[in-house]
Amino acid sequence: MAEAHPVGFQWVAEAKARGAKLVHVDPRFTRTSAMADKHVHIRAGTDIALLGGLIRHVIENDMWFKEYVTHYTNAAHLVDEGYQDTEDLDGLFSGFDKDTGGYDNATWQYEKDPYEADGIAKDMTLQHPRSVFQILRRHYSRYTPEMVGNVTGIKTEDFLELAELIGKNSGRERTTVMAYALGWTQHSMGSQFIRTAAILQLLLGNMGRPGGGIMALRGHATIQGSSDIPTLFNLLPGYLPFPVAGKHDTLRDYLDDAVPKDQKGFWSNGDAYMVSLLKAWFGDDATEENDFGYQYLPRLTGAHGTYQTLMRMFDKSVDGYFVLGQNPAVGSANGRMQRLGMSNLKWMVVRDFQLIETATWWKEGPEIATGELKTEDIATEVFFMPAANHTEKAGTFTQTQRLVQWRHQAITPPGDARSELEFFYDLGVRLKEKLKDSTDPRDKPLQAMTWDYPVDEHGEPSAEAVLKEINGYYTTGPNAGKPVDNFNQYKADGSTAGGCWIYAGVYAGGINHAANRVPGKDQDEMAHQWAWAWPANRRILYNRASADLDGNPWSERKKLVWWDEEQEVWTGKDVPDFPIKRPPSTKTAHDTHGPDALAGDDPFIMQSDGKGWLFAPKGMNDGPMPTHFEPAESPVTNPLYPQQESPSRVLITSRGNQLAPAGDQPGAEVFPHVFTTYRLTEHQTAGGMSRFLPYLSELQPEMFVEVSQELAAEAGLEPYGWATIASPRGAIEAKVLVTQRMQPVVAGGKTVHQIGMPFHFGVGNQALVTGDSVNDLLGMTLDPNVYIQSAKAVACTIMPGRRPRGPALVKFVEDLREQAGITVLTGHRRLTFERDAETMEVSDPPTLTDPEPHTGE
Amino acid sequence: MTLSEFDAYRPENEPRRKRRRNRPPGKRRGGGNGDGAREMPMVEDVEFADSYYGRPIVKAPPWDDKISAYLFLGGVAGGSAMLAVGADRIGFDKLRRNTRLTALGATIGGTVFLILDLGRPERFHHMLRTFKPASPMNMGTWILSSFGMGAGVVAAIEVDQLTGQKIPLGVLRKVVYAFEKPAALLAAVMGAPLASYTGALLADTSVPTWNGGKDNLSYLFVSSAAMASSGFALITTPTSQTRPARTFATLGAVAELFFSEKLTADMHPVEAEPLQTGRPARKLRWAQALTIAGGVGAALLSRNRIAAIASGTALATASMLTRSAIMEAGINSTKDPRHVVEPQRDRLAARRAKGIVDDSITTVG
Amino acid sequence: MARFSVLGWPVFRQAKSKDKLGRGPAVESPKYANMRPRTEDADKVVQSVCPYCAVGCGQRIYVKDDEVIHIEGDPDSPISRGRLCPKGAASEQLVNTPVRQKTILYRRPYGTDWEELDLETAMEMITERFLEARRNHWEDFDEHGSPVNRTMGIASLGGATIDNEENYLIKKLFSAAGAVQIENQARI
Amino acid sequence: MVDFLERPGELMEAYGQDTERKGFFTDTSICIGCKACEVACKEWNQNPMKGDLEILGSSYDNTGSLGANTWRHVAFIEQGQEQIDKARESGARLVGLGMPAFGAPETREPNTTEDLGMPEFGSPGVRIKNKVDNPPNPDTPEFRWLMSSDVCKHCTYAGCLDVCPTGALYRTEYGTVVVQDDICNGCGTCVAGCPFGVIERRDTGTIHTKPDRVDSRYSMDVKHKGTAKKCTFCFDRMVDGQTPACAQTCPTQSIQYGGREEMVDNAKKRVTAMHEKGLTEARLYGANPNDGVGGIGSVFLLLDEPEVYGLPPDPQVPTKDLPKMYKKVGIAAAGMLAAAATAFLGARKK
Repeated sequence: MAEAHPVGFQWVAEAKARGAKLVHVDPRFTRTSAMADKHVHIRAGTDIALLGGLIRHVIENDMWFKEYVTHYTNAAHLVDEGYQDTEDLDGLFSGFDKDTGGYDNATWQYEKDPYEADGIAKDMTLQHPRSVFQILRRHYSRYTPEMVGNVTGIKTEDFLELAELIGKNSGRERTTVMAYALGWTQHSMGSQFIRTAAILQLLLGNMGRPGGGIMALRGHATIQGSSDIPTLFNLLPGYLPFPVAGKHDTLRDYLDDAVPKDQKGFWSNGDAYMVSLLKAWFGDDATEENDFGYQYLPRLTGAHGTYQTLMRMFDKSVDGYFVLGQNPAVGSANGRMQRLGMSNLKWMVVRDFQLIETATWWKEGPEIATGELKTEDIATEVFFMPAANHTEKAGTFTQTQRLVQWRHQAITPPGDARSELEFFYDLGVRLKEKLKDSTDPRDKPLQAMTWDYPVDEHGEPSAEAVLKEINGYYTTGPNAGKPVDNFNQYKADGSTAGGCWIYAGVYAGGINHAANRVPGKDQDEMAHQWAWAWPANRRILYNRASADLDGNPWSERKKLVWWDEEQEVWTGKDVPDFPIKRPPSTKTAHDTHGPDALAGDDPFIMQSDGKGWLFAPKGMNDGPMPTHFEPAESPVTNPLYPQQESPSRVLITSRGNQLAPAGDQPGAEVFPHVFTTYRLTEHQTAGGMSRFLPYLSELQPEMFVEVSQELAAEAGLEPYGWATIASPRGAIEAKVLVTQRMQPVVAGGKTVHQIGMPFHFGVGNQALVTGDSVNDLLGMTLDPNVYIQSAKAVACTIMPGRRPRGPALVKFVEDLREQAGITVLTGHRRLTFERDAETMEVSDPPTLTDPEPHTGE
Repeated sequence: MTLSEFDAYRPENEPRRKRRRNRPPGKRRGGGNGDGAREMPMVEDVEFADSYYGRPIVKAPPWDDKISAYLFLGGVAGGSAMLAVGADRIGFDKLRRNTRLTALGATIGGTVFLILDLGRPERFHHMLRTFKPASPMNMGTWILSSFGMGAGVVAAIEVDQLTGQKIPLGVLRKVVYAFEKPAALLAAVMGAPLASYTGALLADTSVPTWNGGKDNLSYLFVSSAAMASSGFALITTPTSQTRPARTFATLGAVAELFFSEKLTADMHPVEAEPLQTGRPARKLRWAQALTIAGGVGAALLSRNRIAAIASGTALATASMLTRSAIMEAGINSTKDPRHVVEPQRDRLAARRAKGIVDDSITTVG
Repeated sequence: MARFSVLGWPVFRQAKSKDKLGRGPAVESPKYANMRPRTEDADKVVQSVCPYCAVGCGQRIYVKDDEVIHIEGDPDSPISRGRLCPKGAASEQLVNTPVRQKTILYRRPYGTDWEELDLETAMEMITERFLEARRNHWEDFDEHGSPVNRTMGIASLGGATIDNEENYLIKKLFSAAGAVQIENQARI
Repeated sequence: MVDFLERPGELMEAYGQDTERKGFFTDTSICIGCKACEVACKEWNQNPMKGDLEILGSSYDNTGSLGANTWRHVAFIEQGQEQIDKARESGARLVGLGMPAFGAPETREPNTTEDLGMPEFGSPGVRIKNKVDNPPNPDTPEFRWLMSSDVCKHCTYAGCLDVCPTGALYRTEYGTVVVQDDICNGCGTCVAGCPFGVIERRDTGTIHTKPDRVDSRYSMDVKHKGTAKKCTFCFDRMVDGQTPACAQTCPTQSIQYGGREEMVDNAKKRVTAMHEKGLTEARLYGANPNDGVGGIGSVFLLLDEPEVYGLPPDPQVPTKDLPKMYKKVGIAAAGMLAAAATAFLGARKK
């Protein structure tokens, strides 16, 4: 956090000065570790084992927060009789589908009990063997301190110290917060890493309370916003799922499946959110008769994530590619494939401040040097469109705590530079103009799309007008055209339009609340009058959980929101995240649904049962509870299960994306080490915003690799000399930093050397500082829930000296692969144990079949 | 490298600096110095754990032999002015003329070198913006200026006479001639500090070898000035009029030999080291040899014009080499932090041993 | 020392003042005696937000003649309290770095170098290509006959420094055009 | 004998304004090494970058040292257990020396502001000597990574200021030492005068691009080339009551700015608190008015010997010995005159 979010770290420093303990778990000793009370060296990619061990420790040592867990989580819920655990199935849950690697979650459901108002069978003593609590306990029963040590490489005494610290620092009086960044997300099980942390925090009663929770330390100014208002294939704004062909053919199908009315919580109002969105997009063309234009929306037929799209480029089935303030030639996994993929496009538009490597790969990329691509043979047209930066346009960023902050425009963009807003507005105007007379039904959605935003004298559309549309407004009645105040005013009948329901209220009363700027020193620590947080300017989510069953704060120290007996309302320092007038004693009534069905002790109001989920009956594609599997290509054989890797991981099969053998398989010794990638304080992501800036470039001017003294001795690496690092995908060179900050760990009976490399450098001639890109070494093995690649624990080898130049580089990598006996199918076995081999064995790779990376024409 | 078949395609490893080889990590020496100074060679020979990657603690001033030349010429000018007054007194007109012209020439030359060494030469006159006793450089500039005025007046008269009063002085001629005696005296009187202040100029710094020479540098520099100025006189003036210069030269040479020994003897050994090693040491050895040769020559052989010229050249060269050696040794002494740290640690320890414990920059309360 | 005057001559001022040795007020130049912050003559100061990580630090942007002359932390922000990390502190260079590319460049198929294009031409070319790619890879139904109404010929990958309003228009436009392969940094 | 040392505060008085000496307190124990100070300083002062764009071989430090263009410099030092033990011992020895605990406040000051401030660590009123009789003995960590932001010391007796021949360097009404860029003629004497290697003449500094990109488009204006440059304590912010850029940006308040007395007080409280916790490696640098530079304006809390950070262990302002040197100058001059006179004695024209 001190490395990548230094200014956020001021609050940690302050907490520390007031006596808080800071523990940093990382494969590397970083600037954060330097500030921590304790640094725990972990083997990269084994966080579920550590967190699972902590869960076990907390349960077995009775450190869990009984009242909280019993009433605010689903601990007491009983799970279907058909449910089988990984303990029973050698690492699989019941419902595994060997063809897709996914699960049918039918057996993960709660047992029904018609006598309960919410229909769920429960055992409030938590003793029932099929209660979530007991299932959880059994699931992690083998995650003992010794086992944790064997998997993660963490010394038992370090683990116990950490466990005691966390356990004792949680309860009524105290809370523990966890913060993570890409170290948890960029794994083939990243979602489950975070789930494990969530389970632990629920057990300790740290959710919905001040000083608790899990902080996603997001790395980009509005990466939160770009999920809220998503430019992501699988989502519509406000986390409404994008319609899927076959499942969501009509609006009714969509609503019944995605946001069913018969569940508890606020998602059951999803029809209002969806219809308002359609109204915002298609305006008067969106009527009840045409399902509010639902049919105008395209449909998904599977994953269309960035890596799947890349593979489609090789089929020549993607013509045009917009790259907007992004540098996939450096920043995306398997850089070589990224660049080769782009060489198969007909055209691409790169919008950026600088001539980043994604704009120049066709003449300066590494494949030109190796001869794999020839500039004269590349058909791709490239448009470089200069972009306006944050000072040159107005608009909002949503930061890591969901705070939507408005930026005022300071100056006009120079030269041809334009904002994304202006570029896309202009593109939209041109498209509509060209299609205005079309009678082709395909063009109807574009014709219907509302696109009338006021523009200023420079042609820049008003961001505030767009924000107002995002907020939502009335379409009919006396308030027509006026902004809504909150999402409860969204209606499913077309009388409201709104682009993103969770942002409703940001423009309440016609005031841009994102621009609120009452100085922090003039308000309390919640600072509600500084910008605006979704939802409803609420700063801590699920904050009903900060009060006990009776609605009183768990403790004076930790009070946030409570039930005011006299006024009969929820009140407190934050905007209560609960139906404001619902007393804590309320019980769920039969035949209620939606928000009305929430009981007084259902703090988790977006969940279909109002409870925090220790066990996820739905929503996760790779299991209801996190389970430790080894990362792809791990040198360690999974000590916990015969199943080596996550059976649900998404594999991309291609000659350009081959994997190293794992564990003790033959050839694994060719790529014996594990590398992990990271950000440096001095740079940003793929370098587009830092390697072109003199003041930042000089601070970290060269690509480097961090190795332990032990590995340096073993591999003959010279301090500050060059080293070549190779994976089955490529080879790069870097300056060597030999440091005690890196330490080998012993896991699975093996010494594992971990190597660290920053991910900022890329090959080109335009930036002030350049270097080989570590992402060229990454494979594309994806998390099955969010399709993020595994980048934090990857197999490699390291040797002294610079890498080969020219075509020899390709041959060098090929030879290494050959030496390791790697084929396109290496590492593709879904199941690695011989249980019921006949039915379970999956030998063929899944979905995407081998597109040979074409080069050039 | 197991994959040696590809080594042919791999670029040569850049030659790594020696010091990085076979050294346990964590005890590395640093590379490079501060801003803009990274071309400086690293001090290779000393393993010195308690430093920041072996980087310099104090910085060398941006001075080179232009400043050595300034020091040298300042000495020549000062000494020459003294010889001129004496020569005038005893009626050695050629000696007077030559030393007066040398004095002005050396002043102009020295000033040019000084100006060239400035980062902003056009602001040279800012040196006279203030009168600042705490700054030897400032004092020196005042000295140089007043000396220059005196030396200028008398040299102008000499030139005027040489050219048969062709210099277009007009009505000023009278004034100038009227000031001849005071101007000559001014130059002689200011010539002494002009030659000696440079000792304080170098000593009044944090450069270890210079600061370590604070007790002797001025003495050494006047000796050197005497030697160099009389050397010039020996070169320029017929032997009939050089006797005083020979005496002056001999005195200077003897003193130079004495004080250059004393200089290092009085220093902390680590401060003296840069004078005793490398190029400065070689320069000093040459200077010593030339001083002896020139001194002996001046004392004994200088009735012969050739021998006189040779002795004079030897003495002047010796003086220049001494200045240059001290300049370079000072700059070298900043490169290795050991030259800073060890004398400081020792003096701190010495004070503590004496019971003085309240003057450390490091404290715990 | 623009113009010499005896009264302004530090030597004279030394004699007159308590600063006899010329180390303080006597040697201060008029420029320094009248020193003001270089931001003082800014035309305006704009409150903004740092574009790097997601902490969301407040920035104050000083503008003169429609140019950013300085950026510093906004002390009003309860998030950052006026502090910035090196990236945030360097963001003035993000605006003014001499290597910034401010004009449109075009690389034609098989071309070996960039060419210049004017904005109108570039936008027209992109619009046409957009429509063509959309047509080329249009799909009405999937293999089971369910409607899909989409084009697979266009993809987009955005960074995560794109404003919410911008993302909203991007998502809206692409969705209405039938393009589904719309992604951003959050996936990476 | 004449003494050329400034009387502390005399020059501030000479301004006839009621200004306070300003200071930094750089608490390296909470520095996260982010280098924001380096960048914010360069941005405000529009300093060129350094130019080499190479890894220097000193952990994460690639700017090397303070200099003409880098006025805040963050040092990175990686240390193993042995060095940490040594640092603890050397710090403890300072206590053992019976160094006076300068005016440790007798009353405990409450932790008032929302600022990071000093955590509540027992009472600073107790003298260290009593405390270390029974210090807690925290485990020595196996490894530590020291980070420290160095800056101009703004000495009470400033070597650079004293030797400056033009008056370009001067003491401001805030007690800071500033080079006037319109006066300095780049003689370089101040560079030699500084015992800390801070000030340097700006000769270089540019955007160094790759060889194939040398192009005027990429060159950056280098201001005040040829003049001596160093930290001005953001004089041009201070005159407006603003905080210097480095202190303002420092995320963890490792760099504090305020009245110099207050800074020294904070520093003393902090070191006391750390010693109470048994962290005897902590020590102050520059808080002693009796040291060789009269104490410094930018006090540091260090966790090891100063030389480990590239700081001199016993800096002395050269001016201290200047009267002695001038005496030698005088004697030498007289000697030379005497020698010249001797040379002419008896040398009459024949």
